[in-house]
Order: sequence, then C-alpha cells, then structure tokens
Amino acid sequence: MVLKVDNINVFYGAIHALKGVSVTVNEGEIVTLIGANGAGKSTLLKTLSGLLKVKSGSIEFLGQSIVGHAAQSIVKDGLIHCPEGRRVFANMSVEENLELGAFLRKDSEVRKDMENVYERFPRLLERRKQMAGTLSGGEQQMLAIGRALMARPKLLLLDEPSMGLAPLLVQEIFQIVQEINKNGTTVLLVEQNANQALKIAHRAYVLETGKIVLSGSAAELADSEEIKSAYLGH
Amino acid sequence: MTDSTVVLDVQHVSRTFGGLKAVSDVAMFIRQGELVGLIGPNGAGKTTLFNLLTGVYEPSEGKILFNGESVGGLKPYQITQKGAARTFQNIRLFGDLSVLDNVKVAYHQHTKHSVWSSILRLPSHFKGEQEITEKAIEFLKIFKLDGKQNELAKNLPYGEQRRLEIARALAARPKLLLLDEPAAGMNPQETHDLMELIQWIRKEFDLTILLIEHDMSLVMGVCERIYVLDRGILIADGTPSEIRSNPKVIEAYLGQEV
Amino acid sequence: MRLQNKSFWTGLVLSIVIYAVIQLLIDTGALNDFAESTLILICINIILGVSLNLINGFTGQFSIGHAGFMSIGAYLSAIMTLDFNMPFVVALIVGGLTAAVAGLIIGIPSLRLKGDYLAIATLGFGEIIRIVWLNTEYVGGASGLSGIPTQTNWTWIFIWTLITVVVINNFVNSTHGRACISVRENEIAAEAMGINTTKYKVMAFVIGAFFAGIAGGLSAHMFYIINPNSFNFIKSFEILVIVVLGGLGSTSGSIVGAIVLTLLFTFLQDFPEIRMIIYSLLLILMMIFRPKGLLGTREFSFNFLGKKGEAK
Amino acid sequence: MEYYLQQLINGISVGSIYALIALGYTMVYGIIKLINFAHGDVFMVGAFMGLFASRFLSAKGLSPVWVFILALLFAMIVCAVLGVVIERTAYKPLRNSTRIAALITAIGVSFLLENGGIFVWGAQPKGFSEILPKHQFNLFGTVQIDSNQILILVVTVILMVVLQYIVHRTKIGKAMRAVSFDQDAALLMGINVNTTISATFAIGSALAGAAGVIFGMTYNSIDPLMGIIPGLKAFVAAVLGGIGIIPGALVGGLLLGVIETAVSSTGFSLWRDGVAFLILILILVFKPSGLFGKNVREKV
Amino acid sequence: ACGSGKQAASNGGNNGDTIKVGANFELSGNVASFGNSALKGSQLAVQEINDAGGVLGKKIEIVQADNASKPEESARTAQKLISNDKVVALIGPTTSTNALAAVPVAMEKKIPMVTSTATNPKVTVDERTKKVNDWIFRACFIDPFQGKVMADFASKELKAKTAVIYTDQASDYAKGLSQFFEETFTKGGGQILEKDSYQANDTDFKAVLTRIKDKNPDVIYVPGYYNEVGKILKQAREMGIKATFLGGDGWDAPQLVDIAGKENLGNTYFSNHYAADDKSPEVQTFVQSYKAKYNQVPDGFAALGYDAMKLLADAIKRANSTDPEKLKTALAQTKDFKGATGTMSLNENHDPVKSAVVIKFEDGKQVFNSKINP
Ligand SMILES: Nc1ncnc2c1ncn2[C@@H]1O[C@H](COP(=O)(O)OP(=O)(O)OP(=O)(O)O)[C@@H](O)[C@H]1O
Ligand SMILES: Nc1ncnc2c1ncn2[C@@H]1O[C@H](COP(=O)(O)OP(=O)(O)OP(=O)(O)O)[C@@H](O)[C@H]1O
Ligand SMILES: [Mg+2]
Ligand SMILES: [Mg+2]
Repeated sequence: MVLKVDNINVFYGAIHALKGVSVTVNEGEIVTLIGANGAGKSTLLKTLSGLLKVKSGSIEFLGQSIVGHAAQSIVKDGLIHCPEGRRVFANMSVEENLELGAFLRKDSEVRKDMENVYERFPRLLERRKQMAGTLSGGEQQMLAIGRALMARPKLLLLDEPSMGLAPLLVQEIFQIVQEINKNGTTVLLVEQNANQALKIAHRAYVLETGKIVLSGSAAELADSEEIKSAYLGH
Repeated sequence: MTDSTVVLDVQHVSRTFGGLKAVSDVAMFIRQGELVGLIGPNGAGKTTLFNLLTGVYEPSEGKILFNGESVGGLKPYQITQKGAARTFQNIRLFGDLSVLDNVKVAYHQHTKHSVWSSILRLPSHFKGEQEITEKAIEFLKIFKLDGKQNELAKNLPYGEQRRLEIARALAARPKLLLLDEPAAGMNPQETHDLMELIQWIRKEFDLTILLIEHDMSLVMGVCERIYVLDRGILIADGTPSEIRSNPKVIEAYLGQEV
Repeated sequence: MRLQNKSFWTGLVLSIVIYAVIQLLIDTGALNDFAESTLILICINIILGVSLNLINGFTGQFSIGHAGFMSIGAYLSAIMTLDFNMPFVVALIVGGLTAAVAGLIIGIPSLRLKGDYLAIATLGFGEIIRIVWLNTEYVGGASGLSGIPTQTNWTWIFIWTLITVVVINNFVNSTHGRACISVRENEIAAEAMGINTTKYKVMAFVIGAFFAGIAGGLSAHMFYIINPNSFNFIKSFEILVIVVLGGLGSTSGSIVGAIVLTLLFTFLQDFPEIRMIIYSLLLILMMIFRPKGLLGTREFSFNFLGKKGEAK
Repeated sequence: MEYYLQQLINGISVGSIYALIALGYTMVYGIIKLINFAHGDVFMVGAFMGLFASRFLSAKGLSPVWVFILALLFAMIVCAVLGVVIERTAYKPLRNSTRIAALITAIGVSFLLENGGIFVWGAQPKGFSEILPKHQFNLFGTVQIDSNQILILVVTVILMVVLQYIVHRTKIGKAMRAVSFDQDAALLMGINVNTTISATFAIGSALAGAAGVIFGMTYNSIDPLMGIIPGLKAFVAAVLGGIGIIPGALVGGLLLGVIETAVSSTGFSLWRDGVAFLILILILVFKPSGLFGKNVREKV
Repeated sequence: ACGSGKQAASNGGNNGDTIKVGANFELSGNVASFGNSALKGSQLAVQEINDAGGVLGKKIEIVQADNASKPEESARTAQKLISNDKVVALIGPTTSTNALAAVPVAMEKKIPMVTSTATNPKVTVDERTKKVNDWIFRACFIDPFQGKVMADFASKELKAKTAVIYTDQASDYAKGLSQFFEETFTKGGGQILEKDSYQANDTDFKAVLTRIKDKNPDVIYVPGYYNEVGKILKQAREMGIKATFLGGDGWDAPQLVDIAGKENLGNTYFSNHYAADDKSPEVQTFVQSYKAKYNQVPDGFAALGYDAMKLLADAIKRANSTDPEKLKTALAQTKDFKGATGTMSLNENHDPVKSAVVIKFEDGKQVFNSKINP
C-alpha cells in the first residue's frame, strides 16, 4: 500500500472541511476522487502534501506516518502534488520551472529527466526560455505536470489537470496520466471531468461535503445510477 | 455589414504583445439576440479578444463597432456603460464584499442619486438605494443566490462564485453579455444546469451573448453560431454541426473523440 | 428607509448626550484642561484616521502622505486667522478646501501608480509639501508660524469630528462608497462593471484630503505654533498606524484606533526612557495578534435591532 | 568643467552609499514583497557593531586593514542574526496577513530599534574613526577623489554582482525567486520556505550591516536615529530603479545621489529632497514600475 | 476653567514639604539629546539646592515630563504639569519651537516658565503685539547676541573681509544666528559672498563645500549643531578648504572632536555661554560636580538646564513664596545672578544680559579665547 489515510479531520478555522475521511491507494494504481464543488477534494490533496494540518487521524505514506511532517520532507519521500490552478512560477522560464521540480534531487539524471519531459511535451521544448506566466492555459498545465514529474514521484497527486483545457488537450492529458502510470507512478487524480476520470482509473472515491460517500472500482461507479445523475450529467 | 440588427462588429482587429500576435486580423459580427460561441485551443486568443471588446486592451489594428459606434479608445467602464458586460476566466469577484453588494456595485451605473444626496442623506438617496437593493435581490434570485446574500463572496464555493459573476454581469443591464469559460471547474451536471440558465436569461433579458467555453456539450448545446480561433486567426465559423465536422477544427481543437 | 432614519436619530441623540456630558464636566472643572486637550487630540486623530481610512481602507489606495494634506489645512487656516482676520470656521474651510485641491492633484498620478509605487509617490508628495513650507519665508520657514489664536475647543472639535464621521460614513454606505470599495477589491472587475475607477479614486483622495486639512486647521488653532517638521513622513506613519491598528476599512476601527493610540501615548508620557520602546513593542504585538486590526472590517452600529430587521 | 566633474564625483559617492543600502532593501522586497522599513535601522545597528568591533580591535593593535575586515564581518554577522530574529518573531506571524499589516509591523520594528538604540547607547552621536586611512587622489589637476569613495563604489558594484549571481544562478537564489512568486507552490517543490526567507533576511541584513560600517567610516558620526534618512533615501533609490530589481538599486542609488548633488551644488540645497521626490514621481508617472521594472500588467 | 487651574496650582505649591517644579523637556524624539542634557543639569541643581537645605525650608522636587520633541506634545505636557501635577513653575523646553508651543499654556495658567535654551526672541516677546510675555523667562542669551558676537569677532579680531554663511536652514536657532551675523558683519564693512544651507541629519556636504571652496572666503560661519558641524569641518578640511570656521554654542559637545577629528579643528572658533576651562568658581564647581554625578563633561544644554533651575530657586528665595504672581515679579527682577554660564541680569524682555565667550580649538581641546560683554 502506497498511501493509507485513516479517518482524518481537517479544519479551516471553524469550517470542518474533511470529516473522518479514509482513503487508500495501492502501488501502481490510478485512483480518482470525484465530487461536487467545495466537497473537499483539493483540501484532501493539500493535507496529504503537508500544506494543511490534520486535526486528527493518521496518514501513512509507504508505511511511514507523515502526519505533522513539513511539506518539503514529504516531497523528499516522493509524494508530489500538482496543485489546482497550475501554480507555475510566472516570472521564471519554463526550464527554470522544471529545474525547480527537481529541487531536492541531487542525482545526475536530472538532465535526462528533463529531456524526457520535453519529449513528452514538445511544446515545452519550443517554449523553453519563455516566462511561464505568458504561456496559455494548456501549456501551463503541461508545465505543471512536467514539473511534478521532475521530482520522480512515487505517488503523484493531480488536482483537476484538465480544467480549462481544450478538448484535444484534455484527451492528451488523460493519455499522459495513463502513460505515467504505466511507467510505474502511482496516481491519485482529482477530476471534475468524472466521465473521463472514471475511464482511466482503477478505483474511485466519491466525496460529498467532506465525507466519503461511495467507493469502489471505477467501472462499478461509472455504471452506478446515483453517480450518473449526480456527476455525469445524464 | 450595414445590417441594423448587428450589435457587435469586429473589423479586422489585431493585437500584438511584444512580438506575439495574439489576435490577428479577426473579423466577426453578432446580431441582436444571437448566442454565439467562441472556441479554440488554449492560447488561441479568445480571452484577448474579449479584452479588446471590453476595452481592457486597445487593438493594435482594426476597429470594433458596438451598435454601429466605434469603441476604440474607450475605457472599460465606458464600454460597459454602453451596454457590454463580461465575466472573467479567472474569477474576479469583490471578495470581501457580500454577495448582495457584489451585485449592487454592478447596478451602480443605473442610479441617479448624486454623491451629495448620499452624504446629506436626501430622500433621493434612500429612493435610489432602495431601487438598487431591490434590483440586486431580483438578480440573485434568478441565480438562486438570494439565500446567501449576506455571505462574503470569497467564502462561496467555486460553482456559486461562477454564478455570482454572471449575476453581477447581468446586473450591469447589458445588451451584450460576454461569458469567459463559465463552466470551467464545474462537473457535467452543474454544466448542464448552467446551460439551461444561460438560455433562460437570454430570453428573459433579451440578451445577445458571446460565449467562450471548452466544454463542447455546452457550446454545441446552446450556441447558434460558432467562431473558431487558432493562434489568433479565425479558422472557421458556422453552425455547431458545421463546426463539428470541419476538419480544420477537428485537427486544431476538437480531436477525434467528439 | 425608516430603519436607516432610526439609526440616524439614535446616533444623533447619543452624540448630543456625549457632547453635553463632557461639556458639563469641563465647565464644572471635573475635566481639567489637560484632559480636555487629550480629548481634543483624540478627536483630531479620529478625523485624520477616518479620512485616511477612506483612501487606504475603503478605496484601497496605499497613501502615506496624509501629513501633507494636514499641513496644508494647518498653514492655510493659520494664515487666514492671523493675516486676514477671518473667522475660525471660514479659516478652517479654506484650509480644508485647499487641501482638497492638493488631494485632487495627488489623486491624478495615483491613477497610474499602484501599491508600493503609489505609497512612495504619496510619501514624496507629503515631503514636497513640507519642503515648500520650509522654504516659504512668508510662513516662517523652518520656525513655522506662531501666535496662532487657540480657538479650538471641545465644541468645535466635537462638531467637526461628528461631521467627518457622518459624511464619510454616509458616503461609504452608499452606492458611491461601494464603488470605492469595489476599486479596492478588484479594479479590473470594477471597471468592467461600469465603475469609473478614476473618478472614485480621485474622489476618495479629495474627500480624505479635505478632512485632513480640517484636522490640520483644528490642530494649528489648538497648539499655538505650527512648523514644517510636525508634518513629516513620520507623522503620516502615525496616522497610518491608527487606521491599520483600528482595522483597515472600518470607520469605527479608525475611531477606536485613534482613541487607543492617543491614550496609550499620553499614558506612556510618564515613562520617557521606555515610552517609545513600549509603544513600538505594543504596536508589533497588536499587529501579530490582531493582524486585521482591533475591529477588523466590522462597524459599530446603533441599531442591532435594525440590522436584524434589514436582513429580511 | 573641473568643477562639474568634481560635483559628479561627489554625487556618485553619495549615490553609492544609497545604492549599498538599497541593495538589501530591494532584495528583501523582491523576495517577500515587504517594505522592510526596519532596514535602515538594521543599518544603524551595523554601524554601532562596527564601532565597537573596531574600537576593540584597534586597541588590540591590529593593522587597519584587518580591523576593517573583521569589524565588517562582525557587523554583518550580528546584523544577519538580527535580521533573522526580526523576521522570525515579527514578520513570520504576518506572512498570510495583508501587506499593510506587515508594513505597520515593520514600522514598529523600526521604532523599536531606534528607541532601543537610544535606550542602550544614548541619543548623542558618537564619533566613528576612519579605520582605513584616506588617500586623496587628484585627477586633472584640482579634481579630488579619495580612496574611501573608490572603495564604496567598488564594494557596491561587487556586492551587486554577487547578489545578482546568488539570486539568479544559485540554487538558493532559485528557491528565493520561487518563494517570491508563490509560497505554497514552492513548498510543493520541496523548498523550505522558512529557511529561504530567513536566508533572504540574513543576506539583506548583512548587507545593511556592511553599509552601516562603511557609512560610519565615511561620515565619522553615528547615532541611533541615523538610519531613518538613509533608509528612506535607499528606499527611494530602490523604487527609482524598480523595486525588487538588484541592478535597479545601483542605478537608482547613483541617480539619486547625482540628482541631490546637482540640486545642492546649484545653491538650492533646501529644495534638494523636494526635487528628488519630484523627479521620482515624474519617473514613476512615465515608468510606473521604476526605471528597470517591467510594467507587468495583470493578465486579465 | 482658567481660574480654577491657577488656584489649584498655588495651593499645590504651598502644601506638603516639597516645592514642585515641572520639567518639560525633550526626553524622546529627534532632539532627545538636548532635553536629556538639560534635565541632567537641572537635576544636579536641585540636588545641590536640597543638599544645602532647600528653599523656604522645603525641598524642591522636579516633576519631569517628556514632550517627545513635538510642539503639540510640549503644550500638552505643560498643561499636564500645571493641571495634574500642580507645579509652581516650569522649566524647559530646550528648543524654541517646543518652548513657543508651551508659552500660551503658561500664559493662560499664569505659571512662570523658565526655558533653558530657547534662544529665539519670540519666546519672551510676542512677535505680533511686541509685548513681553510676562510669565516667560530664559536663562540663555538670545540669537541676535551670539550672531553679533561672532561677526564682531570675525571683523575685529580676525580682520576678515569676506565670509560665507552655511546654515542649518531647518533650524530656527541657526537661522537666527546667521541673520544677525550677516547684519553685523556687513555693517562692519565685511562682505557676505554666499549663503548656503543644509538640513539637520545631512551627512554629505561635499556638493556645497565644493561650491564654497570656489568662492574662497576668509571665514565660514556655520552656526549649527555639532553633529553636522563635525562632518562639515572634516569634509571641508579634507577637500583642502583652509578658511577659518566660526560657529555658535551648538558646537559645544565633546563628540565634536570625535566626529571632526582633532587635526581638522585647527583655526576654528565658536561662541558659547561658558567655557569649561573658565577658572571662575561657579563654572568649576558646576563642571566638577557634574562630572562626579554623571561621569561626563557637561555641554551647554546641561549648563543652562542647571542655570535655569538655579535661577528659579533664586527667585523663590527672593520672593519668599511660591505664589506665582510673586515668583514672576522676583524672576523679572533677577540681578547679578551667578550661574555656571556667567553672571546674568534679566532685562526688560526677560532675556539675560550676560557675557559670551569665544572658544578656540587647540589640539582638539576647547581653549578659552576671549570674553565678550554685551
Ligand atoms: N482557505 C480556505 N478558508 C476557508 N474555507 C476554505 C478554504 N479553502 C477551502 N475552503 C472551504 O472548504 C471546502 C472544501 O474546499 P475544497 O477547495 O477542498 O473543495 P474542492 O472539492 O476542491 O472543490 P472544487 O471542485 O471547487 O475545487 C469548501 O466549502 C470551501 O469553501
Ligand atoms: N498581457 C499579455 N502579455 C503577453 N502575452 C499575452 C498577454 N495576454 C495574453 N497573451 C498571450 O496571448 C495569447 C492568447 O492568450 P489568451 O489568454 O487570449 O488565450 P485563450 O484563447 O483565452 O486561451 P485559454 O483557452 O487557455 O484561456 C497567449 O499566447 C498568451 O500567452
Ligand atoms: Mg478543488
Ligand atoms: Mg482564456
């Protein structure tokens, strides 16, 4: 088991954003998390990566508790969070952004990984020297994912990677996620685009106002009437 | 294009940033009451075109006519006062104002009581403020936000923030409404609800709408005509079914699966 | 509408009571002249704080040149009473209006400048005004003007404080005030909603400057002498501290800030060696523990009942 | 002609001091967008540290060059520690608050250092020895320049280059820039934001300390309020050049020095600061982000 | 409110076994160093008086209050001392600006006020009405006198023909001195080549000094405070300006030597209230006891703070009462009072008539050069 979240509670001041959430992610899986706006999906990811603190409950990553660990030590362990809204470093070049992705790495293969990212996203190679802030939305999304890959994640948390992207790119992003996964990275994927997400995921959780209300294999959930009417828009 | 029903007439407009031609020689028009879609890959220049239409940027070349009148050189607020209102791709609410006040601000231009009357609390002030409040609540009701009128805008969930932005734009009482990716970050069900709402307000307020959106179910579902931009250039326009089968559009934007 | 009137009347009655009680205490000698001057100083600081709050707190224009406006009011009104024998009120208003004109002039570059750049520009304006006084022999240059008749008393200061608070409060709580706040919240969106942001920024500067000028005039006619150094950028900082400490964007906050800081400063007078040390430590601690100021953006209101009523 | 050349040299030497202080100002601003009004007072503390160290070391009979180097180092270290302590205790709790709240805290810290300085060292100015003996050089006959003026300019330019290198070429610099754009995203890169900000303050404050010692050596008198005016001037210089931009601080400082000298030398010294501010405002009206600042409009 | 204040004050003075004197000084803020020196001087005076048995059989008690170097605070401090602390008289403030702000308070409350070092004529004589402020007194000579002394010294002793005046234009005091220096010097046939100015807290004076050097005057009059003067002297000498520098009592501080460097103080003179190496017993006892108490050489502010307090005590003794009215009369009649800064009698404007000394620097030490009587 790569990730084991057990009964965590998270607050924003007085707002109880996660109420006893438990989630597990196994080695090699794509697990997707769906839920309406404000359900707490991003909150869960932020908690995992150490940006938010849990009030109670436990989080184990690769068999070790990471509760209370600083964000940078969680990154060091290989849990990488690609946040909502891209969050690229606007006034730094594409290349510098990628270098920052590998900030904690000291090995000699950083350059090689960068070549890999460029190979996967040729557009980024084209724009190597451009300031990230002036990229289009889709380009920024590629950069954000590329940047996360630079850290060689063991577990990659993706928060709405397809938001605001053109249909063609949405396809591309989902393909990339699958590829990354095939190359051995475990993925926890948060998506509004539930149809697509359920197509590529192995398992799924449904979050509603801070609680897990459903979980199961992706195929099962995709067929569930409940899910269809609430999230898939049929 | 002397057609008197043309509300918006974009004549060979270009805009460059440094060396980059973000919008290049774009010509398009919208007739009174139409609901027109604007699609294109990321970075195609859609938002930039909106910015040109609303006076945030000035065109490097070309002319924009709004109701037959050139809006070149006008400030954004002047264009809004002439009857064009918009929403933003990255939401720009007045975060620390209440939901109600957000909408009241947009109605401001339609009030007549002066600063003096407000400072001296003359009867015209009370009358004016009452009108604003009443109207604002009406708009909130349309978007089912009246229950949250006293909450701060920044505390709303994302989907409601999107709706509030539209409500606010509507409160400016525009003839032309420009919506920039209103469904971004919504799930398919929410998108569907939004689609119905847009159609409803169009009828109710006799609006002309220009809509940017990447969610094809929405665009194809509501738009009568669609323009497609790619790298700043208009590559196609037509009805949804024409666009859907246009090979150039498929190649640049839609991909195979739609 | 009826409710708003009710709150207005409650406020008015309360104000008159406060005024009368204090005036009575002064007349009977229960409040000596040091206490009276402390009250007057508090009120001057209230006027300064509330007016700067309109610019910084409500309209979101980062201005740190308020002492400059104040000095214009102080000098102009002093010239009016000293050299033209004008009645006090007229002198004050001349001072306020001149400051308002300066506010108009300063408001204009503010249209192009934002944030810290605007801050340094307004600071610069304040200093330029000070340097102009310093170099004008007619107003005594560095020595300043002395012999200004001490006409400011509890009655005058009370009236002007009330006017300031009522005018700014009425302005802010109207569609015009909301327009200013929308500029603070998001200028681009405000423009897109049809708000002439230029007009409202300048308006905030003009109204704010006017009352700062009035405060300057009241202060000049309280302390007999004015000189350029009393209006340096440190003075502007002091006013800014009042506003931020009370709560940026809250008129009641500025009032509370003015009261707390003036009393604190007066109280610390007995500890000269550590006065400023304690003052600065308290300042830091208050900001750390109440970063949004004592009141945040909340306002006092006279009609708690009315508030409930209004909601429905 | 010689007269004007002399005045130009005077202007550059005043300006290089402003630039030296402005470097630290602009660096801190560049990373955490805080107008650190206490910077001028850290500069003052640096001057006092330099005074104590140089007195102590001279008494030990060290050669002037060593006294200078060691006093400079001592002041820089004390100020670096002071800067970090200030950041940790006063600014860190306000990192997620409004910038204006942080600014007020900075003003509070500034008052605290000034009045703490008066409390501990008294309000009277203290003499500061030259440490390094000055040599006068004559250029073209009567135009004078002294070794100290050259030293300041050289030190300032070197420090600017070093800073620019640190911020743009080193790993910690990259971390600093990342933190300056988006602290949460920086955390997600594995950057220790606290350490990075502390490092920024340490470097910025050490620079202020160095400037304090050099200032003391040049003008030979220091007091607890000495930081106010140079601090303000340095801030103006930083804004002039484009705040946050390291080479901008140098150019802004020199420009300010030359403007001031030009005004004073034509007999209008009382208008000096007024003219300096007027030029600043004019420049800002035409270049709203300073000379070197890119006028990045928010993307809509 | 007027009458009650006065009554309360005189009652307070007569009660108890101490006589309260309010000290309204700049203890914080930008001229804190002046106020602190003056306060130390007056505290020393009180200690000496009380050790000698006090006055009228009572001890004097100083109630100190800080005016933060701001005029408006100075006025309020005076109010507080009079109304809350019920002092019988005030001493201070040190600067003319702050003193002027306290003047109307003392006048209204009818409480005598003796400022130690406010040298501007306006303090004791109302500028507009030309009437003497009958409750206000001072222990120092006024600006015109000092400026005149140095101008005479320049033309008569130094035989100077040309002068440049370099003033702290933001200081009332320095401006006053310059004005009267200029008047007297030109009357004596000298020529003022140029008037330049700097501002307090300036550090670099080379721009203007370069300009002055070009004019090559016989003397340069710099009536400012030692902090800037020290830097000016140093920078001027380094630039090779050889002219004689002249100044006023603002030069009087031990730090001047540290700042300017003793090698740069050659050929400089300044006017002062007293010289620490003056052999007269009043001066020597003062300097010795000050050194003993504070381990410092007293500056002019301390000496005048001391004298202001002694002047007041002397008047109380002569009035044989702390009644303000009587005290005022006694103060106005002060004659041949021997203070640390010389023997003084108050004239009809309440300004002391006393001699000034000219001091010269030799090897970094202040040396008494000459005494000039009014
Ligand atoms: N910084 C914050 N302060 C207070 N409340 C917050 C904050 N961030 C989120 N919330 C609240 O916590 C809840 C969960 O928010 P979260 O962002 O995790 O939702 P989400 O599922 O990611 O939604 P979306 O699809 O809109 O991204 C929401 O009600 C939101 O309003
Ligand atoms: N202010 C600006 N400065 C420089 N370049 C800009 C600016 N605004 C937009 N651009 C560039 O213009 C191009 C068009 O951007 P625009 O935001 O209009 O794209 P879009 O079609 O709205 O894309 P998306 O669907 O991702 O929102 C992009 O390449 C963008 O980088
Ligand atoms: Mg989310
Ligand atoms: Mg867009």
